Amino acid sequence: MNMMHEIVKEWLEQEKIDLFIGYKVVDGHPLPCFFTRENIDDVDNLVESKARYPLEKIAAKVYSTHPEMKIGILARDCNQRALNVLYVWNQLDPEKIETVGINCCPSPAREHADCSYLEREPSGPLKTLIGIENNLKPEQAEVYSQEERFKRWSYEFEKCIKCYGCRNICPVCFCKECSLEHSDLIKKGELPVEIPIFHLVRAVHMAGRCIDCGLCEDACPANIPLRLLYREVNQITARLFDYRAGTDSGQSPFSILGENVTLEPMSL
Amino acid sequence: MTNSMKEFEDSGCIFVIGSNTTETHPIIAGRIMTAKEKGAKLIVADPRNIHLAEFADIVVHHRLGSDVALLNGMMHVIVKNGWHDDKHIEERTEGFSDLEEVLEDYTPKKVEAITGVGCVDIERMAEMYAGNHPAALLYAMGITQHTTGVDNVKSCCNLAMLCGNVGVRSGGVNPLRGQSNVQGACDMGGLPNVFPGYQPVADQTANEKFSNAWGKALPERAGLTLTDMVKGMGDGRIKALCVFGENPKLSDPDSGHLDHVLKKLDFLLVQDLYMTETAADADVFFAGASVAEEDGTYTNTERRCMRGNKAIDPLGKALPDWDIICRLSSAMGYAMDYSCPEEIFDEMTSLTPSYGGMTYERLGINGLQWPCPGKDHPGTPYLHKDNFSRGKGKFHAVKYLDPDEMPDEDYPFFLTTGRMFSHYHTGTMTRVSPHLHSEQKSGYIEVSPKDAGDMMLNDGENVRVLSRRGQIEVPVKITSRVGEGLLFSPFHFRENPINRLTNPAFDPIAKIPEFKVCAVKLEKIAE
Amino acid sequence: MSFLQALLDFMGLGGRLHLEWISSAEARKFVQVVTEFTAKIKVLGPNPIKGWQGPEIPDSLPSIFEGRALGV
Amino acid sequence: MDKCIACGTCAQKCPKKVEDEYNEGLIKRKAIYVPYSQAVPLKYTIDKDYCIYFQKGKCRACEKLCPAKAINFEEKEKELILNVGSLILSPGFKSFDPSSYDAYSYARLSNVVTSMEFERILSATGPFMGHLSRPSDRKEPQKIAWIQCVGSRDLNTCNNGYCSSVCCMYAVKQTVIAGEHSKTPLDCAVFFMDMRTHGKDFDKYYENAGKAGVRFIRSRIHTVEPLPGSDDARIRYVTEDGSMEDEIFDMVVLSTGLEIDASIADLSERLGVELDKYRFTSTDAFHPVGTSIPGIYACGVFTGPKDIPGSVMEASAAACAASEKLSPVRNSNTRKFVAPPEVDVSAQTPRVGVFVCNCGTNIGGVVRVPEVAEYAGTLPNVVYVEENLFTCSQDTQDKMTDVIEKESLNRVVVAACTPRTHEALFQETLINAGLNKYLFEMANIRNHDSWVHADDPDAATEKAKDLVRMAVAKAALLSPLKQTDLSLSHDALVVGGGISGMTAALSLCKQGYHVHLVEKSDNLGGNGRKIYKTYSGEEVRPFIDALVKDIEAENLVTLHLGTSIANVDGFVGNFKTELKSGEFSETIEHGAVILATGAKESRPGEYLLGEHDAVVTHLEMDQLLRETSPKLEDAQNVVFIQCVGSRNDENPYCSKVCCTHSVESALALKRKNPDLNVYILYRDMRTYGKREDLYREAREIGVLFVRYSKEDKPVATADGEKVLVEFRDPLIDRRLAVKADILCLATAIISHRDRQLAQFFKVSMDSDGWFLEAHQKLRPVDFANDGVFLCGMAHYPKPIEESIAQAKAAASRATTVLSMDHIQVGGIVSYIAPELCSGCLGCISVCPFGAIDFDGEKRVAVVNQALCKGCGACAAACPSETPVLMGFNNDELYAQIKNALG
Repeated sequence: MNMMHEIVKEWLEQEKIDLFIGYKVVDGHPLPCFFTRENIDDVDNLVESKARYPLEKIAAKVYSTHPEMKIGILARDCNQRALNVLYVWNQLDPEKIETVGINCCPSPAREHADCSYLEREPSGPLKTLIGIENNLKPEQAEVYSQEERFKRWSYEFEKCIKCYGCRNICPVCFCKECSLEHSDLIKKGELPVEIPIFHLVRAVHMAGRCIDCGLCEDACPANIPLRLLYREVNQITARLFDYRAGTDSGQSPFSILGENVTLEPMSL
Repeated sequence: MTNSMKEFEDSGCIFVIGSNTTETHPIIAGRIMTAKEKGAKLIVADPRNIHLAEFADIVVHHRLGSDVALLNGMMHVIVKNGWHDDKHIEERTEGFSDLEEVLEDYTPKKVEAITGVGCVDIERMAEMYAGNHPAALLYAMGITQHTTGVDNVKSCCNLAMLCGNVGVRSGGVNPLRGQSNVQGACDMGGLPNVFPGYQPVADQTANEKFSNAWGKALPERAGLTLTDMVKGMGDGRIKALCVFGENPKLSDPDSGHLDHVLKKLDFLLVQDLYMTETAADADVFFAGASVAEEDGTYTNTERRCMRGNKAIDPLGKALPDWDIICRLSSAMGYAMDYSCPEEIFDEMTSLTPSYGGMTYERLGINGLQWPCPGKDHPGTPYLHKDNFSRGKGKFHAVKYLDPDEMPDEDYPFFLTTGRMFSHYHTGTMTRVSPHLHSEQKSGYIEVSPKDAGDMMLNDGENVRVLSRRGQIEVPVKITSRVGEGLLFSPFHFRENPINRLTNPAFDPIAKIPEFKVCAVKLEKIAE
Repeated sequence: MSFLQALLDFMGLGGRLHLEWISSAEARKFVQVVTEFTAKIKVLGPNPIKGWQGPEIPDSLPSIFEGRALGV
Repeated sequence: MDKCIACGTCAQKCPKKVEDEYNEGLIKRKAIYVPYSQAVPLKYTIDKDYCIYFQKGKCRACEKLCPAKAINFEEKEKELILNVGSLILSPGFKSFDPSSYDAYSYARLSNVVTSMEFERILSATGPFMGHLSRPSDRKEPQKIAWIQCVGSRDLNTCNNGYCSSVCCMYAVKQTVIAGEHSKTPLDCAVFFMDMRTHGKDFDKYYENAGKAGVRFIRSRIHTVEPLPGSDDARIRYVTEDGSMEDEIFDMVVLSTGLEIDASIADLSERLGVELDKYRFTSTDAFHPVGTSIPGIYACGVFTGPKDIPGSVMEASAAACAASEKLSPVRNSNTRKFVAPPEVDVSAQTPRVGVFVCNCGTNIGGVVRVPEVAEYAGTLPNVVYVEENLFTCSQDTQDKMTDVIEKESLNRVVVAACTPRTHEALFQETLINAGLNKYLFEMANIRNHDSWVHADDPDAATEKAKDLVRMAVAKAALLSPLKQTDLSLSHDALVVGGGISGMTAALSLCKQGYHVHLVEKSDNLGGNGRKIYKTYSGEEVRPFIDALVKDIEAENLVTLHLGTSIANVDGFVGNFKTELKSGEFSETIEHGAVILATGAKESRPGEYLLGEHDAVVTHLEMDQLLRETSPKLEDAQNVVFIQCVGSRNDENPYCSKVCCTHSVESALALKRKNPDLNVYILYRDMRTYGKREDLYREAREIGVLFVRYSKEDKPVATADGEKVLVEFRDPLIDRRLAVKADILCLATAIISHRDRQLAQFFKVSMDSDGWFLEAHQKLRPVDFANDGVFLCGMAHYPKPIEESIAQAKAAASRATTVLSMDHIQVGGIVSYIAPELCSGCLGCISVCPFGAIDFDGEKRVAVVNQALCKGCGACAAACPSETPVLMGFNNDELYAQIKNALG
C-alpha cells in the first residue's frame, strides 16, 4: 500500500470525502474509476498511471446532481488548472473538492516538465508543406504570411469530421447548450464543417477557459493542431487581459463588461 | 478487410473506390489523412465529389455502375506499360492470361466512353496505383450494391493481385464494413450457406461437426438470402419472419413492394431497441438490449474480435439478444441454456478454427484479429501473407455490364443512395439522439447547381422524385457534390423513404440489390 | 473584439474585422471609418473563405516509400 | 392646423425668404415654415411679419398648392383662459447680443460668431449640415479662437455683473467637438480669465481638452480686428508673463453669456414676481424655485444662470413645489383608457401589414415610396400594404386600427422614422386594434435612409427596400409578449437626514406619502449644522432648526435615527429594506428610495492642518465666525488657500462651493475688521452665477486675490503661534510671504464612498465616489435602476440652494413611482430557460441592473422581470446563447441579418 492509498483511505474513512475519482487498471488499461467508502479495499487498485482523463469533468457531473457530495480527485497540474476554471464558472465548489496532486505536465504553474505523454510524432512531409505542424509554438506559426496561414489552417479544418471529440473531452466545456450545435451559427449536415467558423467559434469560447491540457488534440481523429490554436487564444487573452485561465483566480475577462456599467449614453 | 486499419498509415498509395470514407468510416479516413501527410498518394474514384476527394491526388467521378470498366481500364494501362508485378503473378496467382485477354478490349478510349473518366486520368490512376507500392484498395457499398457487385469485387481483387498488393502489409483489398459487427455476423454464419467461420453447410465434415456439437441434424442445403426471402414471402412459401435489429421497411429496395409482402405473412416477429417502422407491423415485438446493456463480442471490419462490456443492466423489460434467442429457441423446443455470452463464445471458438485461439481473457481490451487458430497465435493483421486460402489467387476475367436500369427519356436522372455522417442506417438509433437529429433533421436529395438551375429549384424546396417503383417528396439540397444528371439521397429518413424508388434487381451470386443505381425523374411541386 | 482580431490574424484573416463606437453625432467619423475600412478590404482582396476550394495538393512531394520505379 | 400634413409643398413654393432665426440667421427660411426640425406639432405656420399676402395683400400661393387645404389666412390669435392651481415660469434665456461690442467686430466680420451661432454650425441640422465651415466663404477653418465672458462678468459695456456659469464648459466642449468635425488638426485657442468648469466631471473634460492640444490662454481680450484683404481676424493679447502676442484666426467665437429677455421682465412685472437687478428671480437660498408670489414658481436660467442638469433639476423641483399644494386633487381630472381584448395570434400564420410613410417630403422627397410599397407586397407573409403621407397622423392611426381588424393583420410593420419617438404611438394603435403591442416592427427609412442619402434617390430606394425586407422578416417571427401588473408600496424611504434628505422627505409628505427617514447619526441636519450662512447671506442654523421641527411634527414621517441599512431586497415599487439600529432591526417596505447621504469635508495632511492651531478648515472658520471668536478679533493677517485636496490627482474634481465660501468668509472678516489683511490664494476663482457679485465686492473692499498653479503651490511653515505662508504672485512675478494669524484651507468635499449602499440599491458610483445618475444631463436625479433617486452632495458637491432644488426634484421623481396604482413588468426582458442554463454566473456578473439571481437549488440563473431593462448584456455574455431577449431573440435577429444580406 503506497502513500496515496493511505491518504485516500483515510479521507474516505474520516468522511473528508465521499468519493474519490482516480484510475484503475482494467484489462491492462488504466481507466477512470470511482472509489468509495463502501468499497474501500478497492482503493488498493488505485493507480497514478500515465492516463489522462478530464476527471474534474466527471466530478462536475457528479456535483450537478449531488451538490452535497465531497469529492476527491487525482490531479495533475492540468487537472488542477481545469478545477480552478470550473470553480470560476461555478461548476464546482472548491469547498467540496480535495485533490491528491501528482506531477506531470509542463504548466505555467510549475516549472518542471516531465510529462512525456504529449510528445507528438513529427508531422509528415505533406503536412509540413500544406498544413500546420502540431509541434509548433504560436510564435513559430506566425512566420507564415496571412495567405499562407489561411491556407494552412483551412487545410487543417478541412480534415475535421465533426465528431465533437475536442468538445466532449474538454474539461472546461460544460454548457448545456453548445454554440457549436447552433444551426444559426454553424451550418449543419455537411462535411467539411463550415471553414473556419466551426473551429473559430470553439476557439472564441475557449478564451479565458482553455487550460492547455491538450486533450482535445489527443482526441482529434483528424490530427488537427487544436492545441496550437488554443495556445494562441491563451496568449491573446494573456496579452489583452493579463488573464491566464486556470492559474489566475477571478472571473474570466470575457464575462465582465467593466466596473461601472451604465448603458445610458454618457454625455461629456 | 485483408489488412488492418493502422497499416494504411504506411501505404504508398491508397485507392478509395465507392466509399464516402470521411462520412461513413471517419476513423479510417483519419488513417488515410495521416498516410497522405506522411507521403502516400490518394486516388478517389466516386460518382460524387465526396469530402475525401478534396485531399486526393487524383479524383475521378465515374458514371454510376461503371466500376468494372474503370478498373479494367486501369489494368489495361498497367499491363500495357508492364507496370504489373510479374513475380507475384507468377508465384502466387493463376488465370492471368484469361484476364489479359479481356483487358485487351478495355482501352482508355473505350473506358472513357463508358465511365466518363478521361483517358489521361485513367492512365494517371494506373500509374499512381502501380507505382507507389504498397497500394491499399478500399471500397464499400459503392462497389457491392450493384447487380454486378460480385464482378466489381473481383475486379478490385484483380487489380490488387496484378500489382502484387495482396499478402503485403499496408496493401490489400479492403471492403469497409458498414456496421460495427457485420463482419462478426458473417463470421458467425449469418449467411444462408455457411456455418461460423465460413464452413459451408453443404460440406459434409462441417455439417457433421456442427450437427454433433448442437445435437441436431442440420440442413445441408443453403438457406434463402434476403432477396429470396422477399420473393418467398411474396409467393406464400414463407409464412413467418423474424427480424432482429433490422428495419427493412426503410432499408430494402422497392420498399413499397416489401410493405406489400410483409402484409402477407401470418406472423412477424421483430426484435429491436426502438419501435421501428417494421416493428410497427409486427405481431410480436421483443425489446432488445443496447450496446451498453449487454456483454458479448464484436468483430469489426479489420477482423478484430473485441469484447463489449455491459455498463448497466437492461432498462425496462429489455433483454440481451442472446438471452432472447435462447428463450425463444427453448420455447420452440430446442433447449438453449447458456448462462452467459462467454459460454457461447467458448463453444463457438471450439467449432470455428479461425477463432480457435481466442478466449475472453485473451481478447482483453484490444481484441484479436482472426485467423487466430491457436492459444499462442497472436492474430493476423493482414491476410494471404504466404498463401491464399484457396492456394493460388485466381484472376477472374470480368467483363463490364450495364446496371439493370439506366436513365432514359422518361426517367432521365441517375439516382444513387447512401449515408451521411450524422445518421446511421434507418436512423432507428441516431434519429432519437437530439444532437445527431439537430445535425440533419430531414431527408434531402442532392441536385447539381446546373440541374437545379434548369428546373428553377431553390435550396430546401420540396420536389417529387419518381421511379418506376414509386414516388416520394423530399427537400432539394443544391450542391456541387453531385454532377449534372446525378442525384443522391440518404436513406435514413422515414419521412423521405428513398428506398421506395430503388431497384430491387440483384446480383445473381451475392443476391445484393442494386441500391446504388436507378433511374428517376424529378418534378417540381406546384404551389 | 481585439481578441477576435488577433485570432483572425493568426488564422490568416487579419485586418478583416473592425469595431468602432461611433455616436450618431459623429457622421464624419463614421464616413472616415467606413471609407478607410473599405479601402483596406479592397487592398486585402476578396474573402479567401469564399474562394476556398479545398487544399491544393502539390504533386512534387516525393514518395517516402521505396516503390518500384515506373517502367522497370 | 389639424389638416396640415406637413408635406412641405407650401414652403417649397413660398416666394418669400426670411432669415432663419433658429439657425441664428446663418441661412434663410421661407415665410411659411416649421420653426425647427424637431418641432412638435410638426405643422407649418405663416410668419405674418414677412408673408407677402399679409404684408401686401397678394400671393396666396401656399393656399393654392396645399394638397390638404390646410391654409387658413383667417386664423387669429386666440385668448384662452385656464384655471390652474399654480404656475411655473420657465421662460429660458436669450444669448447676449454682442453687436454693441464694437471692439469684437461682431457686426463687421461674418467670421466672428456667437457661441450660439457656432452651435448651429456644428449641428447636423444646422446651416452647413454639420460641416465645420465658416460663414464668409464656407472654408473649413484651421484656427479658431474663443473669447470668454462676452456679456458676462462685465459692468462696463453691458451691466451683466454675474458669471453666466456655463460658458467655460460649453467653450471647452465646442473646441473638442469642432476638433472632431475637422478633417485636419484644428488649432483651438480659448481666451479666459478664470476657467469655471465646476460641474461634475467638467474638470476632467477640461484637462483632457488641454491634453488634446486645445490652447487655454489666460488673457482678457480687448479687440478683435479685421485683417484687411481677408476674412480672417486678428487678436492681440498679453500673455501671463506679460509679453504681447499677435495671432490671426480663421474664426472667432464669442462665448456670449445668458440673459433674461426684457419681455420676461414685463411679464414678471404683470405677475408681480420680483426680479433682481439682473432680471433673475429674487428669492432666498432656501426656496430656489419659489418667487415672491406664493403659487408661482420658477426654474431654469430664470432663477439664475445654469446648465442643463441644473435646469432639469429645478424643473422637477418646481413641479414638486407646485404639486405639493395640489396633491389633494391628484387624479381628479383624468380619463381612463379601456383597451379592447387582445386577439390570440399564437395559432395564426403571420399576416403582416406594411405601412410605408412618406413623412411629407422627408422620405417621399428622396425614396420612391410607391416602389417600396409595391416591393413590400411581394415579401413573404405580407398581406396588406399601404402608403401614407404621414403614417403617424391621427387619421392614419384610426384607419390603421380599422385595417388591422378588417384584414386580420397579426403583425404590423411601419416603414417611417425612428422607433425612439414613434414606436409607442404605433404600439398604442395596435392595442386599440386588439393586438399585442409587441407584434410591431419599424423600419427607419427616414433617419437611416432618406436623410442620409438625400442626394442618391436610387440607392435610398434600394436601401428602403432592404430595411423593409429586414423588418418584415423579423415581424413574421415576433411573438406577443406579456406585461403583468404588480402592486406596489406607496411609502418612500429617504436615506440621509441632512438638508437634502429632510427637504425631500417633507416634500413627499406634503404630497401625501408616508416616508421613512433614515439617519445614520443621532441627530438631523448633517453638514448644514456647521455652515454659517448661505452665499446670499441667510443664516443656515435657524433654517435647519425649522426643518427638523417640521419633520418631527409631521405624522407621515417615521424617523429612524442612529439607524443604518443592513440589507435591501426587491425592486421598484416593492423594495424590502432591513434597517438596523444597534441590536434592533426591522424590515420596511417601500416603493421608492431617495439617496441623500451627503458628503464630508476632507482633512488632508497639508499646510499644517491638524498640526497647528492657526490652521482651520472652512467649517471651522464658520464656527469662529458664528461664535465671533476672539481669535478673529486679534488677527492681522488671514490667508485662505483654495483647492486643498481638490483638483489634484487624488480628487480630480472641483468641490464647487469653496471659492464662494472663502470669498464669503473673507467679506465677513473684512466687514468686521476693515484693517484686516485677507489673502485668497486660488487657482481659478469659481464664483459662478450671481456669486460673482461677492467676488467683485471682495476685491473692491480690498481682499487680495493671488493666483497659484498646481505645480507651484503655496508653502506653509509654523512660525510660533502664526503660520508663515509663502507663495508666488504671478502678476509681479515675485515670491511673497505672509505671517498669517489664521490660515483657512478650502479643503475638498469628498464622498463617503458607501459601496455597500450602492450595491444594496444596485446603483453605480463614479471613480470619485459620487453616485452615478442615469444621465448626467437629462436625468440628473434618477438612477439607471428604477425607483431609486438621488439628491444633495451624494451626487456631487453643491451649495444649499442647489441641494434643496435637487431634493425637491428627487421627491418629484419619486412621486412618479409612488403615485402609480401598479407597475408593469415584463415585455422586452431577458428570459433564461432553466434547462439550458449551465449556471456559470457569467450573466449575473455582466447584468448592470442586478436583475439576475442565482437559484442555488436548481443551479441556474433566473431573471427578475421587474429589474430587467432588456439591455441584452446577458445574452451577449452567455457562452451558450441561453438568455433570450424577448422581442430581440436570435431567430428574429438572424432573420434580419439574413435578409439584410440579400
